[in-house]
Parts: sequence; structure tokens; C-alpha cells
Amino acid sequence: MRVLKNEYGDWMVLELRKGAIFVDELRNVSIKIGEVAEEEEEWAPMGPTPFPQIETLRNWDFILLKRYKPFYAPYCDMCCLCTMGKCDLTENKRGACGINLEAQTGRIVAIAVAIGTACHTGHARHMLHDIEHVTGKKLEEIPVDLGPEIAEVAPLTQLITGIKPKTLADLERALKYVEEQITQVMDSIHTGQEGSYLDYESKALHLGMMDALGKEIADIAQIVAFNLPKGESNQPLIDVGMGTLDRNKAIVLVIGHHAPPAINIADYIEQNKLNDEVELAGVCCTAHDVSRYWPKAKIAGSLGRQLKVVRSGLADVIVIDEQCIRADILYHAGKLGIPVICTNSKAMHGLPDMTKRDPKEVIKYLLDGNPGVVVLDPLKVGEIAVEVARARRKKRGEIKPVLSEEQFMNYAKSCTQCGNCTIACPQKIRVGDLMEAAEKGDRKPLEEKWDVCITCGRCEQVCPKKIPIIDMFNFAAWNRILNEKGKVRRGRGPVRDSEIRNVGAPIVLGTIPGVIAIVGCSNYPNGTKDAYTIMNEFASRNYIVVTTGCMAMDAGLYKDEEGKTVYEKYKDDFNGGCVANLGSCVSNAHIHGAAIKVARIFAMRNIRANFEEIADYILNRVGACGVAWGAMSQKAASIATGVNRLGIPVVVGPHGSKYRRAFLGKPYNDEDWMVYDVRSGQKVRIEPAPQDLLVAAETVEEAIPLIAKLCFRPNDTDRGRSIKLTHYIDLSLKYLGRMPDDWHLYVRTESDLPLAKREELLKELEDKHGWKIDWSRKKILEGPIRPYHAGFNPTCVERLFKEGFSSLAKK
Amino acid sequence: MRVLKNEYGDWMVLELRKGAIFVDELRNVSIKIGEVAEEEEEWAPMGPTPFPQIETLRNWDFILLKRYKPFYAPYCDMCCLCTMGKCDLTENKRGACGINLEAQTGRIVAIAVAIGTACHTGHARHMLHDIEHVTGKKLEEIPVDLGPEIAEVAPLTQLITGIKPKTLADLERALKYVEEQITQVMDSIHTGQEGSYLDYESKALHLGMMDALGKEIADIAQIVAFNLPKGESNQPLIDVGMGTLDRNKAIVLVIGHHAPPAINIADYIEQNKLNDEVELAGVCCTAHDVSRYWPKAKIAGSLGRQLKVVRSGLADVIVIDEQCIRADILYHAGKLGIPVICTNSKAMHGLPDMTKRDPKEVIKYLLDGNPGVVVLDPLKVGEIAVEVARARRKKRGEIKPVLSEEQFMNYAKSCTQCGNCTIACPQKIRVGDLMEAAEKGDRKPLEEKWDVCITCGRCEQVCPKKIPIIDMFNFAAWNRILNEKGKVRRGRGPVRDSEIRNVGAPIVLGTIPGVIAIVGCSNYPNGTKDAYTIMNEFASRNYIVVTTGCMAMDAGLYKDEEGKTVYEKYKDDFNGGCVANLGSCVSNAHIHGAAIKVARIFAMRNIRANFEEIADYILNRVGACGVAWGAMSQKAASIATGVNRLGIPVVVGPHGSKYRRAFLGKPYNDEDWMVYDVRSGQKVRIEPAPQDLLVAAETVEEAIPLIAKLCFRPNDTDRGRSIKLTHYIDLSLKYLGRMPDDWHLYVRTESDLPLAKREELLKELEDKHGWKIDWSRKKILEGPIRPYHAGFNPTCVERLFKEGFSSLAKK
Amino acid sequence: MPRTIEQPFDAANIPGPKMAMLLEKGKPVAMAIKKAKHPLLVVGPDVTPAIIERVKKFAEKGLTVVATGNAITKLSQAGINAKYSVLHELTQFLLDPNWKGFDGKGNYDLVLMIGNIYYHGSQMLAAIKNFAPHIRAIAIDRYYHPNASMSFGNLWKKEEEYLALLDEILNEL
Amino acid sequence: MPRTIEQPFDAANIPGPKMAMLLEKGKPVAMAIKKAKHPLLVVGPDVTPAIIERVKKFAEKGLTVVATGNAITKLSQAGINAKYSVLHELTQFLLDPNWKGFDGKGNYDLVLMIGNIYYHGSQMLAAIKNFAPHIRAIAIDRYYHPNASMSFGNLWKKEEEYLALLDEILNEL
Ligand code: SF4
Ligand code: SF4
Ligand code: SF4
Ligand code: SF4
Ligand code: SF4
Ligand code: SF4
Ligand code: SF4
Ligand code: SF4
Repeated sequence: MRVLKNEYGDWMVLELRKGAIFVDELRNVSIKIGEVAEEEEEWAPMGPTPFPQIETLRNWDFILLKRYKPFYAPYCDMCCLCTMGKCDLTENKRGACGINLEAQTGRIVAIAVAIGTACHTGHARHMLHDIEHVTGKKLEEIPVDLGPEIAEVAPLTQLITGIKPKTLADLERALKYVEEQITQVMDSIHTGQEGSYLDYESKALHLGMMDALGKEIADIAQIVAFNLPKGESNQPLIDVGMGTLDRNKAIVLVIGHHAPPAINIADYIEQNKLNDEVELAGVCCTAHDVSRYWPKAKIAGSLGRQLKVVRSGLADVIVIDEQCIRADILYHAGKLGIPVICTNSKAMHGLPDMTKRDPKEVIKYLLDGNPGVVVLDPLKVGEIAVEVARARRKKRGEIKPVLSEEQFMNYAKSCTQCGNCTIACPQKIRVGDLMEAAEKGDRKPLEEKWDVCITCGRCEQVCPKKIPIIDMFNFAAWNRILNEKGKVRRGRGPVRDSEIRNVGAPIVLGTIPGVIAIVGCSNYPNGTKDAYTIMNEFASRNYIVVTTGCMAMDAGLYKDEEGKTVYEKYKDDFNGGCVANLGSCVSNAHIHGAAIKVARIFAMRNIRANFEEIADYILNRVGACGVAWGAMSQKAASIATGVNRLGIPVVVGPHGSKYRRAFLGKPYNDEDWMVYDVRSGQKVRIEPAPQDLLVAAETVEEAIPLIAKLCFRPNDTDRGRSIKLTHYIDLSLKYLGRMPDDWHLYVRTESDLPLAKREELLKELEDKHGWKIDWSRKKILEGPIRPYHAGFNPTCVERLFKEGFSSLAKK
Repeated sequence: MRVLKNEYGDWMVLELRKGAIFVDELRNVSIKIGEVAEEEEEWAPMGPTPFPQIETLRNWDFILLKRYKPFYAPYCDMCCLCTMGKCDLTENKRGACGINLEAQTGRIVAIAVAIGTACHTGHARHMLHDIEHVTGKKLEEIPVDLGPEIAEVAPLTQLITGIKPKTLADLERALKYVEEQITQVMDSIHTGQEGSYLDYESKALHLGMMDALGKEIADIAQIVAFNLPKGESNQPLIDVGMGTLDRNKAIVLVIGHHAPPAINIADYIEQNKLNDEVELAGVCCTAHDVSRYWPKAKIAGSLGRQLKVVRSGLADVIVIDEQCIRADILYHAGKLGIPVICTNSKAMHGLPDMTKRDPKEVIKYLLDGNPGVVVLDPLKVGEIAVEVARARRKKRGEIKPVLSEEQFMNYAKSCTQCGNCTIACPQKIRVGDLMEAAEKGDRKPLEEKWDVCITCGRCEQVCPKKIPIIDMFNFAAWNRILNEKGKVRRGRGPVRDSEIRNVGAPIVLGTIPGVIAIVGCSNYPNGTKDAYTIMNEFASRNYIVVTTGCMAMDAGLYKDEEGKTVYEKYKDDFNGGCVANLGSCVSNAHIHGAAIKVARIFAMRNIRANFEEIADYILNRVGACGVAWGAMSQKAASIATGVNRLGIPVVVGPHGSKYRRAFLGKPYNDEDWMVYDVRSGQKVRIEPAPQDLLVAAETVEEAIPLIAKLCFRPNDTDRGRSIKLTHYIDLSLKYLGRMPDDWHLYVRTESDLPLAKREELLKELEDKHGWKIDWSRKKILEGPIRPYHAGFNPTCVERLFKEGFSSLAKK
Repeated sequence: MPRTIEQPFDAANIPGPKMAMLLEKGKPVAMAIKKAKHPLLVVGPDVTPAIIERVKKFAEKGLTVVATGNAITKLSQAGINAKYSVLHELTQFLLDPNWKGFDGKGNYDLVLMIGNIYYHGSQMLAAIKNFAPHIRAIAIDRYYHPNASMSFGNLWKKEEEYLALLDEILNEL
Repeated sequence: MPRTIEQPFDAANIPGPKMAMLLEKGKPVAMAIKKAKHPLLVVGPDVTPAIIERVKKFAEKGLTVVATGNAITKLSQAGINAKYSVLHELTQFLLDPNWKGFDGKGNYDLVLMIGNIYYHGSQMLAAIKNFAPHIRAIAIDRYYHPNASMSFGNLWKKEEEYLALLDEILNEL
């Protein structure tokens, strides 16, 4: 190191070689750095697209969008975004700014994805703020260390930005970039920007990728700051279900997604040894995340259970943070006199901000019967929430249904069967019929529909008889509520590199038939049990099942004949025949991460700032499929879009068509299914694998074979393909009672056929599809879309075909 | 300075005192700084709210929202933002997430403001990127120097962040903060966050403030990087109007808001001495901004003229950047074979990205008849655009109306008067009647409505006879087009400190009756002339008139009896009786800046990180009123919201009610109009001054007296008040033919009355309003809402009342 | 139940499930006025002399008339004793159940609208529909106003028919 | 012009200015089928045995039937020779004028829908309405489907009436 005094005397020039400078405080000093060169680490050369901008990966998007043409089902034929409107865009007319319905629908999709991305990113930002506040450390003092089995930390950050984070400060750099990109895309939403739906979709895909990055930052930050599990298997089982809440204790109910306040509640309970007296339970992702910190926390339920829990009167105090909270929480809590504490600036509900007051004062204020307060310092929430709950517990008696038997019957009788409720109900529940049955003494129908009802509350507002329908459900289902006791394995966080080393080959060869990621909200068409059914079906067939969020919770409510939940039945490794709960919605990033790590660890591809290549790798080789059966939120939209950009298809429930856009391929269009084969140097027409990137199924019976089908990949070996075909055919027979119509599209050679059925299937190929079979050798002579070659090496990207892949194999 | 070698030998610890460190490149070095303390400069102590978060200024918002209760006129009674919807919120019902129509409308407002804010901020970010690219300098090498007369650079940055920027790198810090806040608010839009409209409004106000900051960053950046005017008066006159384009030259038409590509076109023309051969003209703010760089550029027209210009066939090439561009630009340009060059990633219209190609190749591609390309490097745009235009110019003949006489008459005859066009028309133009008249030989009606038509194109799409209505308009108005030749003074940028020193006192005392900021889009109810009328009316009455954007352009199209535009008639100082064009929409920031500088320079308030105090100062003391008569865009929403948070009211045109939300006071509600008087230590009920913060007027005749009324401030001296009353009464009489009903509310004492009419008005107070008058002394004995005291010292903020204002007076 | 509506005068002015009942007669309006305790007639600038004539008769029948925009000039010239308000401000007052009205007798229970700039008037009706349960708003304009509780249809090309409807109301009062 | 519509089965399912003509008779549907060159009947899972009976008759009259969701199981059990498709995928194909159809004879010009999950089916109809000018879609479901070009009303509580309408169609074929 040299220190030079320059000609002005009091200025200094430093030449630095290797080392670090620590400065505790700078005053009247400015540091001017010409360029901070990236540390050239050994791990990987910088790829082509660090910190990609809107336009950078547009080529990849256009490849996807050509094959998976956006399908638009407008939810509204008008646009109301500016004062030149409303504009009637029916039949793809153009509005006053010139936009047509296609581009407008793409634009609305981009807005939804922007909201979702902002949510995860805003959450990540809040997390970093809170971490500094709560731990008293600077971000650069908190290492990103995920333990000895995870060298490839933060694969999305590596893939997208080219940074391999060492501390949370590195993640903050990535976060700033995400905030910039959100702003850029929101800019493009303004009246008079894009005119092409393709570019709005490309922007949505860009933000989907940003969403994934935002989630990774949020989850890694909370893992390392609060020492949540770092991908270890054999996680403890967490109680899930309304029946698991100990009604003798004071119950603190946390709702939302941002765990630091809940963590403070857990700390307060532990520090004050109040375990026997206070119960901490959560709804939605905060529940997952606080249980990752403190496994005694319970999961009361998923989003669809939110009002069931609140209106049951179980909570002595409600603490909300952000996202997926009832906007009318004050109304419902207020009906039962339960105070609400808002702990996050994103949801303050018009309440007074008492953050700076003495907690004692706030406790008194709440016990005085005020509806709620804002307390934005997580370090104060524990004391306030717990003490309010304890004081209220002392005053209340046993928890009983809100309605009396008499009230219940009177209300049931008062129903006029007018049907208003059904017309208002998103689930189309015929509440009137349920009331009629109840009036006649049969409460079973109400109890059964209790689970289908997502407690949205719309019916209550249109009932001319002012029947408190949610309370009616809760009354009829009270025993079910008390007995709703399930188990969820605690969210384990990331997938370990060692696991990828085990499963990388079988995934890519296709011998593990697929990775099924079961995620998202609980806006199911027909109740929570589908979550269990899907999970169990695939885990039992040696698929790798990973799960997060509301679906992870809901699946845990059901048990097999032996009384075991899926979490007890299957191990929580990232391996065939296992079910691993990774955690909350932000933990979804580890699913992307696992796919990326297959490319990195198994295929030795360079993942650094190399998105297009890796997404192309995944699309062609990694038989993964997302399932968001109850997808409801804008976050679900951004998650799915991010997963799609990485080349992974997603199946949603029928409500999902209200997202307005799907990505659906046309198997009959030859030109949509051309890939470059690096082995042969040819363009090859492949089978439609995967056929769609985003598709809604109508019923769970349809969804299950569809999920299996979407696990086909062009790169499957014959052995892998035969296994995948076996499951696709089996599941179609099991759930739809028939052979699928298109199974033959996936047959390239006789060895692709399941051995057990080979003859029978060859026959069908001959008879139904007119293929030529050499029966002496049981060989297919003519018929398949393409022949099978073991060395088939597909890519959709011309650049990669010409320039080759970026491998780290020799290093 | 000391340099220490630590115990590990190769690590260094530096202790720094005063100075700067320059490092050209850092490799394998990490710099760890415990805390960078703000430079404690002499200019001001740090105020209470540097970098305010969502919750920081909520108290101020709630003060505003109590007095100016959000008025909601929903544009849609449904919500379609998630898959639990659509939800019917009619009559304030709650949706499936629990949100009611009030909160939902607040939420939609917050989205609109977020889009607008993202637009200005995204633009600023793009500007910084382009500046580095175009100038080859680092941001920290570009000083924020606005010349000798502006010491208070970047008042919004100072006020909000506490930074007084020295270089563009400082502004970038502020920009990152804005991006963070946009993300936070977008997060709060997600399903299940706020349930109170108050909190959505507070968030919208927060982003409005961010919008102002984003604009300031964008404009200062372009001023200092491209050496645009720095607030000098006597700016040259710029040609405005379609008739000013020299049709003999090759015409390059730029559309949008982001000038660097247009600047490169200007450079290319200059460098290649193509002035005689090539014309550069613009639509929207890019036109303003390129003329600030190169005064030979012409302004073809405002937003409402966009399709008039495009469809007239005047352009040989069209270059778009971002914002307010026709989404169907390719369709309209394509009809005439005009190639389109997209220069910005926010609007790429599905075209191929040829940024990296040789410009020659791109030129050829476009001349081959392809509809357009994307070229994202501003340094390449000049050559491509100009050479394409020149080549095309050579091939084309004279520019004539697109339709022939015969075609025109045939179309006119074909009209069936079906009325589809009128039902589709946002302006409700009875196109059928115009066609009927034309058929009968009278083209005047078409020509007259040409200006009222905002060329939105909706009519053309529903006409069963496929009449090209815009071409019909252009045909009938062809002479008007050829003769549309006006003048606009070049955008001068910021207001100079020296000007504030002159006008600060008269503004605050009220003797300059108001500052009228005439801004925004051209979605006027009844044509462009209103822009002129309003401007001329207020300038002629000694108001300070400042203007920007489309209204600044449109006003320049009209001339008085002497053939002078307002720009020729009035000086462009920031002074009473002047009209200063500040520039493009982002230059609006200087209007905020001027108001803030009144507090800083005249009142010696500390503006550093002290938003609440300064907004309170402005609300009570600075008689400013914004006018956005044609407000159309989400940017207009964010601009108005930002202006409102700073305590300045805004009047919009009748289309403005489609923003869904206004801020309207109730003059009859005593408790809404209480302020603290620091002089007397009392709470005082004041007159409703200003009565509204955001209000739509129905006609220009109504708007003008309303604007005058909204310039009243509680702090007016009696002399100031009497001047303001004079104008309010005069303008009501002139435009509405009557005394205003509420003029008496603004009378505190007889000396508030205009001297010339004092007796008459006292009489009316006695007769109509029952006031007690002592006629011997011509004194008011009883009647006013409050008495007048010269030292009245109002504040709406309890904290300031208790703790006092933050003054720099003694330093 | 099937219901009859009309195409709004702005093609895309479809606010949602609740849209105005289509009035094809004047009588129901007259009935509503007679039943109302405190009716108000709001008159905007989009009025013809023939309409102003009818407004004058409404005023003569004792209805409180308030002019908005520059309609006040026209009404004054026609000798109508009208109040004046900025429509936006007026509507804010109307939403407030505690507003005392022009006569100090309290807020209104029936608001008739005529002649407001169509799109702006529509927004004001939307505010009343959704947030003023104490008010019923009827559009007696030449255009179908979906946000009113009842509205005439689109009669802008049928001046005679429209005026006849107004006269029908007046005759019944 | 006044027009008659119905409250959608989802209260807020108001897509915009173009909403289905309300069908109160079966005959117009029969006419449409007869006039169609290439009609298709889409059957979703929300069907009762009585409805399946009618579907069978439609199939017997030569209409191509495609089952979506798990409707295929029910139709197979009822001995109906139906195609199977994922409704979302099917609709994407329908939007493509170049699709060859189930029989290789090209895309369809008339699509009848029955029994799809209401809200999902509604979305598919919205796609067809706005982006498939070559197709006319008619909802013959028990619910009013605003996104169809014609639709029965809400007859979900009037099973008999509804079945009679289906029979009316069948009788006319
Ligand atoms: S887009 Fe949504 S909010 Fe806008 S008009 Fe349509 S349903 Fe209403
Ligand atoms: S953004 Fe475009 S389509 Fe939407 S309302 Fe405005 S002008 Fe109409
Ligand atoms: S609360 Fe349940 S029953 Fe009521 S509308 Fe919502 S989903 Fe339907
Ligand atoms: S809205 Fe009320 S009264 Fe009508 S059917 Fe439903 S529960 Fe019964
Ligand atoms: S899964 Fe969906 S509903 Fe559940 S917490 Fe996450 S975003 Fe919310
Ligand atoms: S965001 Fe709320 S109101 Fe809007 S559609 Fe979703 S549930 Fe309904
Ligand atoms: S182009 Fe002009 S006339 Fe046509 S609808 Fe738009 S504003 Fe009306
Ligand atoms: S839509 Fe066409 S035919 Fe009908 S009135 Fe307008 S211009 Fe004439």
C-alpha cells in the first residue's frame, strides 16, 4: 500500500492492493472510487448477463412466448386506468391511448406481477431493516452462511446478479437492483408505453425473475439473522389446525408474512417463562416462519381459515404484520372485542401509531377497549401482545361457539332461500340449501361445506336476513374445529448441495419422474383435502415433493388410514418419495435454487450471471412442475411467472384462470417445438414437453395426470421416459378412467414404453395411431415425432447452439 | 491521517480525518465502514425527518385528510385485482379480502400514483444511466451546479432527504430511496393489506412526495449533464404548432419524455451541418427538453395533437422514447409507411432489438419497409433516425392531406349518422353532425372540432362505415394545420434564489395575489384555447404564472389582438405578471422548489429534512394553485398528489373527476378549520382557505374564479387579502356573471375589502349576511369568522405549535 | 331476474352490477319528486334553451335549483333564481348527512340531475350511489346515466321526445 | 337501445358493454346448431345425471362432445363417446383459426358450453368472445353467462324449467 500526498497538500491518494479498510466513522471525508472491480473469485467466471435489465433477457422471453403463446381470458373488457377512459376494449378494440385488449391484458398481468414482486421485495427490505434493528448488527457483519452442506448459497442471486453473497450487505446490493427493476416495469405500465402484449409479458417475466430474487433475499436474510433451519432434514413436527390451540392458555394470534414481531413474541414468552400460560399461533406465512424460529408456535391455519379462526373467538389478541390479512380485520375482531396490533407500515388500518409510547401505556390503551394500535417496533410487540392476551385471558371464560344453539336455529329458520349468498359466493356454495338442512336438523351439509368455504364474508353482506353465515358454519363445524389437529414438518429452508449431488442425475435422466412443488394459497375449488391428495399421490410414486406456504399447512390437516399425515409418512429430504416443507412463501426461492443447483452441481454449468442458459437447461432437462391449486394472490402470480421464466411449468386451480393469462402450447404446431440438438447440429421437432407453462385444471382429478404429463422433458432418457409414461398413464386411468389421448406423442422408441405394458401399448400405437411396428423385434419402425438418441443435447437458444454451453467441468 | 498495520500483517486500519481518498480500481479489497456520518455542513442542521418512510409523515397526512376528506367517485364498483374476485363493492360493500369500496378506491388511487411516480423515477434512473453512457463520465464527476444565482439547489432533495447534492451521485442516493419507497407502497397494494382509505391516501401522498423528488432528480440531472438552461430569464422563443414544421425538409418526429435520443439527433444534425435539410420536431415533453438543449428543435404539439401529427403524414421517421406514446403507434405509422424507432426499454412494441447492429444495417432495414426497430443506445439514434428521414424525404413528394377531395366527400356521404362514434368519443363529439355538414359543403364544424378532438381514435374503430375520422378532421382543418404557428418560450428550468428574494414577501403577504402553476396534459374538455385563456387572465392580473408540459405548449398556439402569444406578451421571470415556462413535466419539481425556497429564503425556515413544517408553512402562507386543465395520466395524478402533500391546491378539468378521488373541504364544518395561532397561543377557526386541495371544475368559466379563490391563505395580510378578494370577485363577475356566494367568508376586517368597492361590499355584508357595521367608521363590528391580527401566525401542526418552528434566521 | 338497461352514453361506462333503471316515462320522476321531503335539481352547462325553459318551470314549481359550471350564467339570464355550486364541491356536501343544505333545512333526499358534463356528472352520481344512502339520484338528462338510480335513455338525437318527457314530469307536479 | 340482461351467477361478473343476450327459449339454440357448419359441445364437471342424459342425446344427434375436467369419467360411464380436453388448453386451440379440430376438419364455428366450473367457464367464454371472431359461443348452462354471445338465465333453482329448455333444443334438432 502506498499513500501519496497530492499537490493540494491536504488531499490524499491511496493505492490499495489487498486488504481491508475499517473506518468507524467518517466525517468531512469523501471517498471517491473510480471503479470497484468485482472480486475475481475462483468459483466462476462472470457470465454474460449480470444484473439484467428489462431488455437483456427479452430474447429468452420471446423464445418462451413463441412456444407458449399467452392465452388471454380478460376478466374485464374495459380499461379504467386513466381519465381518457373508461375504454371499451371488447373484441380487442383499442382504447383512447391506442392499447388493445391483448396488450391491456398483458399490462394488467404485469401490474399483478409487479404487486407480487413488490410484496416479496418490500418484505425483504423490511426484513433487512428489522434485522439491523433487532440484532443490533450491521448487514455487513452478518455472514451468509448456510452451513457446511451448502456451498452454493443464494443460487438465484448468483444466477441473476453474478454476486455470491458473503454477508447480508451483498444481498442488499441485489435488493436495490430489484427495487430499480420494479420501478422500471411500473414505469412501463403508464398510459402510452408498450403496445405489444409480448413486451408486457416479457416485462412480467422479468419481474417474475425479480420476484424470485426478492424471495431469496428475504428468506436467506431471516435464516441467517434468526438462525432458522439451514436445510437440515428431519425437522420437528409442528402442530397445525384450529384444534391444536390450547384454549386454556392466553392465545396470541399472528397473521401475515413478516415474522420479526412474532419472533419477538416468542422471545418474550420464552424469556418470561410463560409457556404454560401463553399460546402463540399463526395464520399464513408468519406462522411458518415463527415456527422455524420457535417450534412451539402453532399453525392455526392457512388463508382460507383466517376468518374461521378470527370469528371463532379463539384469539385473545391479534397481531398483524403484512400481506394476506383481512382488510376488515378490525370489523371482525371488533365484533368479538379482540384488540388488533398492527406491526407494519404496509397495513396500519387507520389506527393510531403508538410506536414511541411506553409499552405499558399501549397495553392499557388496548385493555381499555380500543380497537387497536400501530406498533412498528418489533422489539416492543412481544410485551404488548402477550400482556394484553394474558390480561384478557384472565377475564374471559371458556371458548364456546359464538352462537347459541337457539340463535343458530333461529337464523337457520330465518333463511328465505333467496340465493343472494350463492350469487355472491366465489365458491358458489348454496348456503340456502345448507340452512334448509340445518333447519331440518341436519348440520352435516354445513359442516362439510365449512371446509370449502374460504370465509371471504361476501355472503354475509348480502343476506337480507343478516344471518352471520360464518358463525353458522363455525357452529355446525365446532367439533371439527376442536378436532382439527394435524402436523406439518417445520420449514427446513434450502435444499442442500449434497442432496442435489444425489438426485441431480436421476432428475435429469428422468428416473426420478419429477419434482413437484406444491405451493401457494388456499383458494381451492373444493376444500383443503386436495392439497393432501396431490401431495400423497406424487410422494407415493417416488416423485420429489417440496412444499411451502398455505398448501403445506393444509396438506398437514389430513391423515391416512394409519393416522399419519404426509409429513409423518414421508421423509423430508429432497429426494424421490419424500415430502419436504421448505417454509413460507419466500422459501419458494429454494425451489428455483434446487433446479439451478442441478445445472450447477450435476451438469457443472456456470450459473454465474447466466440466466438464459440455465433456464434453457431447466426447460429441457429438469422435470419439475409447480402446483398452486389455490393460487389467489398477486404474489402467486409473480411466483408462477418467475418459475415460468426459469423454464418450469405450473398447474393452478380453476380460480387461476382469473389471472387472465396462461401460457399454453399448441402441440400440433410443428414450428413451435423446434429445438437445436447440439449433438447432431440439427434442428429437431420435439414432443410437446412440457406442453404448457401455466395452465388451470378444472378438478383435482384432471390436475393430477396433467401434473405428471408436465414432467416430461425432451432430455429424458428412455428409461426415464418409460417411468414418466407409466405414471402419466396410471394416473389418467386412476383419476379419469381412461388412457390419455396424447400419450403416444411422448413415445420416441419402444424402450420409452413401460416394460410391463409394452406389447399392449405397441398394439395401440399400431391400431389407433397407425404406427408401423416390427412385431418380430417389437420395434417401432415409423410413427414417433422424432427418434431417440441417447446423446440428444437440446437447446432452444441459437446463441448457445452456436457458441456452446458455459461449463465449469474442467476447473 | 494514520495508517496502522494490524496484527494479521496484511490487513490495514486507516484512521481518516479530513480529505478524500481516490481509488481507481479496487481488487481483492473490501472496505468496511462502520458509519458514514453525514457531513455536518454549515448550511443547516439536520431536520427531524431525513428519508421519511411510509409512517413518518402520516401525522401530516392525517391533518390534511381530516380537513380535505377524500371524496370518492368510483369509476368502477367492482374490484378485479385477485382471483377471489371479481368482487361487487357497490354501496361500499366489502370484497372477499374484506376491503370496502372506499378503501378500494383509495387503493386504486395509490396504484395510479405509484405508476406516475414510477414513471418519473424510472425516467430519472434512465437519465442517470444515459448520462454516464453519453457523457462518458461517472455521476460523481458531474457537479450539481445551477449557476451563481441558485445556491439552494434541489430544494426537494434537501427537504425530503436532508442531502444537499454536490454531484449527481448524491442525487442517485436519493433516487435509490425513491425506488425503495415505491416498492414499499406497491407492496401495500397487495390483497390483504390496508383496510382504511386513510392509510391508502397517506401512502398515495407519500408517493406523491416521492414523485416530486423523482422529477427533481430527473430534471436537475439533465440540466447539469446536457447544460440546459439554469433558470435564466429571457429564454428564446421556440416554434410550436404543426404549421411551423418545414415540409421541404426531412422531418424527424420525436415523441415521449426522455430526451437523450432526441439530443443525439440534434447533435447529429449539427455535427453534419444538416440544418437546411433536416427538421427535428417533437410531441410531448421530449419536444420541450430537446429544445432546452437545441432551440432549433420545434414543438409539433402536445399529447392531444399526437395522432393529428402522425396521421397528417408530416414525419419521415418517428422516434419514440417513453411515456404518453400512442400504444398503436405502429398501426398509425404503418398506415403511412413511416418507420418507428423505439429507443427505450419501456416501450419496445414487440419490435426486434437491433441496438448492437451497425447503424448502416439498421438504416437499410428500415428503408426496406420494415415497420420499426428497437435501438436502445441513444448514441446511435441520431444517425439512424436522420439518415432514414433523409432517404425517405428524397423519395416522397409534397406533403398533402392523406385524403383526396373525392375521398373526403365520399366518406362524408357514407356516414349514416348512427352515433356509434359519439358514444365511443370521450369528448362526446357528434361526429355524425360534422359529417352531415361536410356532406352539405360546410367543413367549418369539422375544422372547429378538430381542436376539441384529442385524436384518441376510438370513433374510428366503431364506425360501421370505416370512415377514417381523424383523416377527415385533418382534411377539413388542413389550412389550420398549415397555419398553426405559435411560440413558446424555451423551458428555463429552476426558479432563481434572487427571484424568490424579490417575490417571497409579496407572495406571503398576499400582495402578489398568487402563483398559478399551469401544467399537465391536454385532455381538455373543450379544446386547447382554455390553456391560453387561463394563462393570459392570471398573468394580466399580476399573478405569477409558471407553466410546463402540454399546457405550456398549447397556450403558445394562441395570439392576442396584437398577434402576440402570452410568451411574447409577458416576461418569463418568476414574478407577478410574468409567464415562465419551466420546461417539461419533470420541471414541475421547480414549482415545488420555488414554494420551498420561499420558506427557506424569505422566512428563513430550515428546510433540511423538515417536510411537515415546510408543507404547513406553504399551506398556510403561500398562495399558490396548480391548474391541470387537461390532466389525463397517472403522472398527473402523482404530480397533483405530491403538490397536495406540500399544501398546494390543484384545479383539474372535468375529466379529472375520473381520477376517482378529490380532496374537498367542508367550509361549514367548524372543527375542520381550526389552526393553532402561535402569536396568541390559541386555536382559531379560520376561513376555508384554501377550501379544497383537489377539485375538478366543469367549465373554464368556473375554473378561473375557483383558481383565484384557492389562492386565499390564512396568513394573508389585509392588503393582500383585499387584492385577492378583488380578483376573486372580478373574475366571478366576469366569467359567471355574479358575485360569488362565499366571498364574505374571506372577510376578516373592513381593510380586507377592496378599497374601490368597500362601501358597496359593507352594504352587502349587512344586508345579505346580517353583519353589524359601524357606518360612521365604516367598520365591521360583528360577522367575520375571525378577527384579523397582523401577527397571526398559523400552524396546523400541534408539534410545531408546542415546539416552535425551525428557523435559520439567526445564523 | 331479467332487467332492462340501456347502453350508457359513454360506451364503456359500465360501473358494475348496479345500473340505473331505465325510465321510459316521466311520471315516476314526478312521483319521486312529490314523495321527496327535500328535493334538489342540479343543472349543468350542457343545456339547450328549450331545456332551460323547463328548468324554469321546475323552479316555479318550488324545486330548489342549483346551477353548476357556467350554467349559472344561462339560468340567471333566463331569470331563474338558482343557487350556484361547483359540482364537485356540492357532491361532497351531499355525501355528508350533516350538511345543512342551501336553505339550512338539512341535506336532500332526492337529487335530480340534468345538463352536467356527461362523464363528470356520471362520476358524481357514482359517488352518490355508493356513499350517500340517504339520497336517491335520478338523471333526467338526454343520456342514459348508469350511476343514477333511475335514468332516461339516450335521447340526444330525439330532442322532441326528450322534451316531452320533461313536460310529462312537469305536468304531473 | 334498451336491452335485457340478467344478473350474472357471480354478482360481480360484469365484463363490460358486451354481455350475453338472454335466452328464454331453446329454439334459437337449435337454430344456431342447425346453421353451424362445425359445432362443438363442451361439457364440464358441474352436470347432474339429468343433464348427462341430455348430453347423450346431443351426442346421438351427431354433435361432437368434448368433456373437460373429470366430466369425462361421468360421460364415459353414461356411454357417451366424448373427446377429452383440459378446458384451458382446448380454449387456446379454439382461439387458433388454424387448429384442425378433433376430427381434422378444422376449427369450430359454434361452441356450446354446459357444466363447466362457473367462473372458469366464464373466463374461457371471455377469451372466445374477445379473441375468436370465428366462433360464436352459447352457454346452455343453468347459469347466466355474460361472456357468451347468448346464454340461458339463472335456472339453478329451477331444474325442471332448465331441463325443459334443453329438451326444447333437442326436439328442434
Ligand atoms: S378493470 Fe377492473 S376495476 Fe377496471 S373497470 Fe374493469 S372490473 Fe372495474
Ligand atoms: S390507459 Fe388507455 S385504454 Fe386505459 S383508460 Fe386510459 S386511454 Fe383508455
Ligand atoms: S364466506 Fe364462504 S359461503 Fe360465504 S361467500 Fe365466502 S366462501 Fe361463500
Ligand atoms: S342470503 Fe341469507 S336468506 Fe338468502 S339464501 Fe343466503 S342465507 Fe338464506
Ligand atoms: S400461500 Fe398465498 S395465501 Fe398463503 S400466505 Fe402465501 S400468499 Fe398468502
Ligand atoms: S383484492 Fe379483494 S376486493 Fe379485489 S378481487 Fe381480490 S378479494 Fe376481491
Ligand atoms: S378521435 Fe376525436 S372524435 Fe374520435 S373519439 Fe377520439 S376525441 Fe372523439
Ligand atoms: S360512427 Fe361513422 S357512420 Fe356512425 S355517425 Fe359516426 S362517422 Fe357516421
